[in-house]
Amino acid sequence: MIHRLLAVLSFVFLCVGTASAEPLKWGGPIGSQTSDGYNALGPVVKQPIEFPHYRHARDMGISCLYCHTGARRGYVSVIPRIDKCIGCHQNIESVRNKPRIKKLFEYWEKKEPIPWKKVNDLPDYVRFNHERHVQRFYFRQNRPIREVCGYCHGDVANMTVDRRVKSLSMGWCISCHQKDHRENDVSMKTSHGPYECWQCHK
Amino acid sequence: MINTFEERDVAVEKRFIHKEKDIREDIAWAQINKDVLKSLERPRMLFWVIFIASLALFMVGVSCEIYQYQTGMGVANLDNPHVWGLYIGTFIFWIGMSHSGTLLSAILHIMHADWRKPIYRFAEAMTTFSLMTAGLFVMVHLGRVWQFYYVVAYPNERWTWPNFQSPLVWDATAIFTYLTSSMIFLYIGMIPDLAICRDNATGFRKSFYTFLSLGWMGTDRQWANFRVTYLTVACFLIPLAVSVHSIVATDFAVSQQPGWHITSFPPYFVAGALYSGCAAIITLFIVLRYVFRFEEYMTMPILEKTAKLTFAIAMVWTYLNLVEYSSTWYGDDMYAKQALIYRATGDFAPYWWMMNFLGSVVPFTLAFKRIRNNIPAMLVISILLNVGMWLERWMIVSPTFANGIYPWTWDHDQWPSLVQWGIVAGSFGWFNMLFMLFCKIFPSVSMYEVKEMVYHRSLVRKGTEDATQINPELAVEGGIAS
Amino acid sequence: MSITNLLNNWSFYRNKRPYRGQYDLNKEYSEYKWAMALDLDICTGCNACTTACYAENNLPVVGKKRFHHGQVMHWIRIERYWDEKMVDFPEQGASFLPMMCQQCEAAPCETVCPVGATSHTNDGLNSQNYHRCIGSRYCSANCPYKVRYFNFWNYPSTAWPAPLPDQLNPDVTVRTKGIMEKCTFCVQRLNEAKSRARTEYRLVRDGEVVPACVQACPTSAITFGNIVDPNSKVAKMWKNQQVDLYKDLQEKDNTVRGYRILEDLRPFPSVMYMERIRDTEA
Amino acid sequence: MSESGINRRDFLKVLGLGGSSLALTGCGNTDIRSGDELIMPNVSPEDFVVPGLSVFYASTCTQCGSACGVMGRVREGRVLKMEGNPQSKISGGKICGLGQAAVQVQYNPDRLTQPMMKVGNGLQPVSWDKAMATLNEKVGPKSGIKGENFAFMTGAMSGHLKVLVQNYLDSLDSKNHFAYEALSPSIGFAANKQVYGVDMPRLHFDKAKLIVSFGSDFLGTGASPVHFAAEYAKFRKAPRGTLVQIEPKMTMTGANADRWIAIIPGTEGIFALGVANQLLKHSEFTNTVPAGIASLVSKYDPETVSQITGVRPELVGHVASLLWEKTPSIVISGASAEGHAHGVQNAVAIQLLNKILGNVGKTIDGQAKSPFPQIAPEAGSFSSLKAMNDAMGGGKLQAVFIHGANPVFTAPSFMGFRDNLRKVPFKVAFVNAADETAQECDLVLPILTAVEEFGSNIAWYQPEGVEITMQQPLMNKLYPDTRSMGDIMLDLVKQRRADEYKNWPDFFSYLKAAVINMKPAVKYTDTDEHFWYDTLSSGVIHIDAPQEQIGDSFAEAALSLPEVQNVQDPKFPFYLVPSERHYFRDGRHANCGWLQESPDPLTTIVWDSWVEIHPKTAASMGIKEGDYLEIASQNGTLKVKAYLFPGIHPDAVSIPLGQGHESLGRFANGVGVNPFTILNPVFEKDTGELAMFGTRVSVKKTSDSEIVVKDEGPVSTQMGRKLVVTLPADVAQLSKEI
Repeated sequence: MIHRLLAVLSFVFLCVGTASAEPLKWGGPIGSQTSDGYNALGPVVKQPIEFPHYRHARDMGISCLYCHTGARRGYVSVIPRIDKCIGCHQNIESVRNKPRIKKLFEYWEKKEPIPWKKVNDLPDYVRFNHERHVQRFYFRQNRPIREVCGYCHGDVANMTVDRRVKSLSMGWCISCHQKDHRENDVSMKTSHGPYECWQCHK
Repeated sequence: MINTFEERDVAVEKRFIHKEKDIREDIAWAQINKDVLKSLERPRMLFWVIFIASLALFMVGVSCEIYQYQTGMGVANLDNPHVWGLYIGTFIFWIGMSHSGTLLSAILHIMHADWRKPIYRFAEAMTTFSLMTAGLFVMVHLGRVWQFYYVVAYPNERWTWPNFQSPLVWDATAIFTYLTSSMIFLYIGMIPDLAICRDNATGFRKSFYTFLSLGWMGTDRQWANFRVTYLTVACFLIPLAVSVHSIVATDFAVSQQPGWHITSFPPYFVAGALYSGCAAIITLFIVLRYVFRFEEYMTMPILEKTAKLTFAIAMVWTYLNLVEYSSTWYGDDMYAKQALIYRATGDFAPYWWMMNFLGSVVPFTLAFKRIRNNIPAMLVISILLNVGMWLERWMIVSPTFANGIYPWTWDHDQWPSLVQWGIVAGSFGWFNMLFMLFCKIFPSVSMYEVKEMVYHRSLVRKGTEDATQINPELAVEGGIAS
Repeated sequence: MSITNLLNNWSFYRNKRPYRGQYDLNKEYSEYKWAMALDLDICTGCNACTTACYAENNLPVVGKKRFHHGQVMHWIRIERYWDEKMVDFPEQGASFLPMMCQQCEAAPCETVCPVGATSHTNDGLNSQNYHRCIGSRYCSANCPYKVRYFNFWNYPSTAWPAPLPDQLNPDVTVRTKGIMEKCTFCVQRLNEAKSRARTEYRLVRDGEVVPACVQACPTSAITFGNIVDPNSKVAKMWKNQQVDLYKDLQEKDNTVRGYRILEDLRPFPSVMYMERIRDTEA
Repeated sequence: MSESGINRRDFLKVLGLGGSSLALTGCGNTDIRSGDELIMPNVSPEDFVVPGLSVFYASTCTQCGSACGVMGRVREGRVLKMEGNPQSKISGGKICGLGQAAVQVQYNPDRLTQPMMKVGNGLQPVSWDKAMATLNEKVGPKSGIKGENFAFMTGAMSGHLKVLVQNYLDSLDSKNHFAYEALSPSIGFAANKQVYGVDMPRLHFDKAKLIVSFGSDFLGTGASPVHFAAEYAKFRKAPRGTLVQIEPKMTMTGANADRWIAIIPGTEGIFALGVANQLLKHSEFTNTVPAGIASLVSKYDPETVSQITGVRPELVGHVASLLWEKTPSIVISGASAEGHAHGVQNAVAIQLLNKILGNVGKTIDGQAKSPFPQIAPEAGSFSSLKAMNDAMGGGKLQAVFIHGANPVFTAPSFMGFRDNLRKVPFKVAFVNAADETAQECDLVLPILTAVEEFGSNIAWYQPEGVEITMQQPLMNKLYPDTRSMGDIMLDLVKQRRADEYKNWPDFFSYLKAAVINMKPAVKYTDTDEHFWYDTLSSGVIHIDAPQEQIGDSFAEAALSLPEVQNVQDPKFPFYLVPSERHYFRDGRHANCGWLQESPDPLTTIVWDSWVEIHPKTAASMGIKEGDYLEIASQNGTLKVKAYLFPGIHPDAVSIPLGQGHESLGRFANGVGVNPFTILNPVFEKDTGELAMFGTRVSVKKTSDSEIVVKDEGPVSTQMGRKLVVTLPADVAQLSKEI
C-alpha cells in the first residue's frame, strides 16, 4: 500500500511541479544549454551585405573600436556610419569591384542607410552599457580589445557575418558580475560588477 | 489492561464521550454502508440542474477573468491607490472557510470529540475546495498572472529569488503547503471508505476506487498504520491551519495602512476563519442532511453541538473585534482612528454596520435551544453569518484603501465593477461545482468512523461487552470495514 | 544567485537601514545618495514638473474616464490643499505640494514586494523593476504617500496613437498592463551621468544631472543632488535645514523650515520639503 | 553642418534608427533574439551625433508669446523633449508645461498632413501643386486681388516671418494685417501708454518687497510666465517679499499670495483709489501727485470703497499700510482688472499707486528698445478682429488668409464671425490641424510645426536687453506634404515681386541673410558663417539696446475715475469671470493630451470645463459639486458642471477658457464648453477692445448631475496631517538659508 501511496504522491508532485515550472523560454534553467551553461549559438542572420569581420579584424588587424566607436563612449556600440566605410574603401581600389563593395557603394550613392539586422538583440527593457565594460576591461585593465569584446561577442574576428555565441541571458550577466575583477592592470584590488536592477534594466 | 488499539479506544471513549444520544447505537453497519453509498448513486435531475447552474456561474467568472486578463486590471474598477478590492476580501473569506475542516477533523479528532465523525468528511472537502478557490483569487488578483511563478523560490536562469521578507511569499508558501496537506489528509482519511466503495462498485468506478483505495484490506496492520498516519497528519495540519490564516493576517498587519496595522490581527483572523467555517458547515450539514437523507447520521444533537461551537467562536471573534476597535479608539494612531470613524460613518458604513450586526448580534440567536433545533432557522442564520463574515473581509480591505494615511488620494469613486462581482460569484459556482462532484464521487459521510462511533456508543452503553453481541448484524457483511 | 550567495548576503538584507555610513564617498558602489530639497514657499503649483515628467518618462495619457477612476499615471502630482481653518475665502492662498516617490531609505514598499521587483539601489534609490513586477500591488498598498501607480490598462496599445510613439523616450521602458510604476528620480539620466563620470575618473558634479522635473521647474523650487558629497547644494541645504537623513525625528529649531513628510512612520524619505511661508501680517 | 538648410534636413532624414525606437514591454521585444530588428546606421551624420546619446539643439518655444529660448533633445532623428535654454535670458534654462507640450503638437495624431480644399461642404485632400495653383489663380497677379479686398489675419507675430507677411501685404498694397489675439494685452498697453508713455514697462519683481497685484496672473498667464516665475523665486528669497493679490477669482498667482482679497469684478480701480487716498494722507506722499488727483481720490474713503468693491473696509487701510511699510513695492494690474468697459481707467488708477509710492525707476522701468522695428512684435488685439469682421460683413474682402489664429473659435457669438467669414469668396488657412476656422476655409494648407521650422522671434516683454530668439528645425519634417510657412510666404511674395526675392530660394536662405545683416548690432566680429552658426547653436541673439524712457510724472488728465456700474441686474445677477488657464490660454493647444491631463492647479479638474461658484452661493441655491448649471448671458447659454470653489467672489462665477472645441482633434473635441460664445458686446471705451470680464450671467440649477473628474480627493484639506506646513514669515529666517 505504501508504495502505491508513494506512487500517487509523486504523481501529484510531478503534476504540480510541471505546472509551476517556468515556461520554456530562451535560456531555460541553468545548464540546459551546453557544458558551461551559457554557450548558446544564435541563428545565422542574413545581412544585406555579408560583412567579412575576419577580413577587417583578423587579416587587417583593425581594432574593434575603430568602427564600433560608440562602445567606448556610450551605451550603444554603434554600427559604423556609411561614410566611415566609404572613407576607407574609396581609396582601396583593389577590392572596388568586389560585389559586396559594389553593394556598399550603391547604398552610399543612394544615400540610404544599410538595413543591418541586429544580431545581439537584448530585450527592449535592458540597457547594456558598452562604455562601462570597455572602459573597465580595455582602458583600465589593459586587456586586448579582442578579448574584452570577445567575452560577450565571441571570436568575431574569425567570423564573416557576426553570430551570437553566448546566451546573453540575465543569469549569464550576473555570473560574471559576481566575479571579482581586478580594478586595473597594476592594482591587485578587486571589485565585482554591480547587481542592482536599475544598472541594466530601464 | 490495554492491549489492543480497540481497547485503548474504548478506554479513551469512556473517559471523554458524552453520554448524549447523538447517534442511534443500534444502526446496522450494513445499513450505514447502504445509506452512505446511496449518495453515490446516479444523481437526480435536480442535481444536474444545480450543477449546470453552478457551472454556468463558474463560466461567468471565467469569462470575466479572461476579459480582465486580456484588457487589464482596470476592468475591475480598481484604482490608485485603491489597488485591492473584492478579490483580496473574497480570498480571505475562502481561506477562512477552509479552517473548519481542519477544526473538525484534526483539532476535534485530537480532542476526541467524536460527534464530529459523521460530519468531518464534507468539512474536509470544503477545506480543500475553498483553498483551491482562494488560490484562484491570488491568481485573479495579480496584474500579470502569467508571471506568477516569480513568487516561487526555485533555481532559475535569471538567478533571482523571491523576496523572503514579503508576507505574500509566506502566504503563497503557506497556502500551497496547506492545500497539499489538507488534500493528503482528506485522501488518507478516505482510504477505508474508498475500499468500501470499491467493494460495492462495478465497472469503471470499480477500477477507479480500486486504484484510489491502495489495496486496503482492513487488516490490523493496515489499521495500525492508518491511525498513526492519520494522527500524524492531523497534528501537522493544526499548526499549519493556524499559521495560514495568521500569515494572511500578517499581510495586513505588517503594512502601514491604518486599520490593518494591529497586532491582534492574526488571532482575529483565525477566529474569523473558524467562525465562517463553522457557519458554512452548518449550512452544508443541513443541505446534505436533507438531500441525502442523512438524518440518521447528521442528527440534531450534532447540529446543536456545531451550533454551540459556532456560538462560542462567534463570541471569541466579537471579543477580538471589540479589541480591535477599542485599541484603535484609545490608541494614539490618528490615521487608524480616522479610518475607524470612516468605516462607521463613511461610504462603507451600511456594510460595516451590517457586518457587525450579522457577525456579533445574530449569533446570539444560537444561544436558544429552540432555534438550535429549528432547521430552517439554522439554515438562514448560518447563511447570514457567512454573509457577515464575507462583509467583514471586504470591510477590512476596502475602507482602508478608501481612507488611508494620505488624504489627497482618498477615493473618488470606488465600487467594484461587474467584472469583480462576476469573478466573486464565479468562485461560488466553482466551489459549489467541486463540492457537488465530490459528494457524488466520494462518500460525504465517513462510513468507518460512523461505524466506530456507533460501536463505541454501544460499548458505552453496555460496558465492555463485544459490540457484536448486542448487534449481531455487525458480524455479517464484513465488520467495521469491509 | 546561488543559495550560498543568498545566505552570504542575508545579513545585508537584514540590516536596519539607513545606518550611518551606509553612503560613503570612498565606497565604490555607494558613493552617491540622491536626494532632493523642495522649497514649498516658491513652488507655485504650475504643473511644469508634471508635464516634464510625462515627456521624460513615457507616462501615458489615460483620458477622462480612467482619470475619474483614479487610474492616472502622474508620477509627480501637485496637491492643492486649502487651509483647515478657512472661513469664507482662502485668504492666505492655497498650499501646493508636489508629491513624487520619496525614495525612502526604509521603504515600506520594498519589504512587501513578493518578487523583489522594488528594491534599494546602492545610490539610495528605490528601484522599480517593471518586468519583474507581477502586479500584486502590495507595494502601493503599503506606500504611505500613495505615489505608486499601477498600469490598470494596456496603455501601449491605446495611449499613443501614431505618431505619438515617436516622442517616447528610448531610455525608458514603456510599461504594459499589470505593472506597478513610480517616479525613478529619472534614473536613466543618473545612470548616464554616472557612467560618463566614471569614464572620466571622477564623481558626478553637482548640478551635472537633474531629473526632468527639476530641470523644468520655472522657479527652481527643487534642488537635486548627491547628498553624500558635503559640498553639493542639496547636502548643504539639508544640513542648513537641520534634517538628518538617518534620523526619524528631527530636533530642529523652530525657525528652520526643513521637514520630511510623514516622518513619524519612519520611512526615512530622501526628499526634504521646506515649509511654506506666509506673511501673517499681510 | 552642411551648406544649406535643405541639406541639414536631409541629414536629419537618415538619422532614423530602427528597432529600438519603441521599447514596449509586452508589446516590444522581450526576448533575446537575433536578426529580428534592424539597425539603420546614419549615412553621414554630424560628428557629434552618436546613436544612443542625445543632442540638444537650441530653438524657440512658440507655444505662447513669451519666446522662451528652449532646447530640443534629439535622439536618432526625433525630437523627444523640450528643455529650457540656459542661454536665453527669458527662460533662464527653465520651461513651463505648455512649452513641454510642443512635442505633442509636433507628433499630434490629428495633425493636418496634406493640403485640403473645400469641395461642397467638406474638405478634400489635394496636392500641393493644385493648392499652389489655386492660390495663384485666386490671389495671384491676375486675380485682381489688391488693396482693400485682401486681408491677412495672423496671431501675435514677430521676427522675419512678420516681415514677409508685411512685404506680401505691401506687394498687394493692402494694409489689412489683422493681428488678432483673443487674450491680448492691449488694454494694459493703452493704460501703460497713458501712464508711462510705453506699451509695456519692465517689471522688477525680484527687487520688490511687496507686490500688489490686481488680478494679474503673472505666474500663470502673464507676459512671460517662465521669466516671472524665476523673478518670483528671487522675490521669495531673503528678504522675503510679500504678495497681495486682489481679484474676483483666484488665479494661480493668487493661490501663492500672502493675502488674497476677493473683490467684485471691475471695482479694482476703486480699491486702488481708496488705497491711494489712504496713502496720500501720509505726509511723505502728499506731493507725489498733482493736487487735483489728491482731491479726486479723496472721496474714496474706506467705507465708500467697501460699499462699491465688496471688500471689508479695514482692508483698504491694511493694503495701504503694507505699501507704506514695505518699499520698494510694485503694483500691477492684470486681465481681470482690465477687461471691463472702464478697463483703462481701472489700470491707470492702479498704476497711480506706483506713482505715489515712487516705484517708477525702482521696480518699474523701461524695456530695451529693439533696433529692428520691422521685426518687432505685434502683440495682437481684439479690435483687429472687429475690424476684419466689419470688413467681411461689409462684403469688402475678396480673399482672406488666416495664420496662427482661430477666430471662429474665439470670436464671441454676437459678432457672427462665422457667417461673415462665409461671405468671403476665398479663404485660406495655414494650420497644423484643421481647426474650426480651417473648416470654414476654401483652402487649408498644412504648415510645419515650430519644431520643424526655421524662424526668428522676439517677445514683447524683454527682461534684459533685446533678445531675438532663433528657431531651427529640431528634426526633419514628419510629413512630406507639409510645408514651411516661410517658404509659402516667400512663394506668395514672389508671385508679385519675383525680382526682389530671387536671391532667396527658400525661407532658410532669406532668414540666414537677414540674420547675418543683424551682425553689426550685436558687435560680432567673426565671419558671417560663424555668426550664423553661433546664433543657431546658442539660439539667441542678445542686443544690449538702450532702455526706453518711461514717464515719471503723472498728468492730472491721465486719471479719470473708473465708471463702475455696480448696479444689480436682477435678470443676470452674476459676474462672469472667463478665466484663462495657464496651459490652455485661448484654446489653441487644447488638443495635447498632456495639457488636458495636467490638472488645473486650483481645482485639479482635468479633461473638462466647469463653473466655479462660491460654496456659500452654492449652498443658498442648493448646488452641489457636479450639478449641471445653466449659465446664461444675453448672448447664449452654457450648460456646465459646478465646482464649489472658495477662491471666488460670491457674486461671480468663473468658467475657464480654452475648451469646447468642435474641430481640433481627438483630445479636444467635445471636451467642455467655450465661454467665448456667451460673452456680451461690452467694449473697453478707450481702446475698443472686448471687455472680457464685462458679461453678466444668470445661474440656473438643472436636474442633471455628473461627477467632476479631478485629481483632488473627497477632502481638500490635510485632515490634520503634517503635509504642507506653513511657517509665519516673521519666524522664518530666510537669510540664514542657503
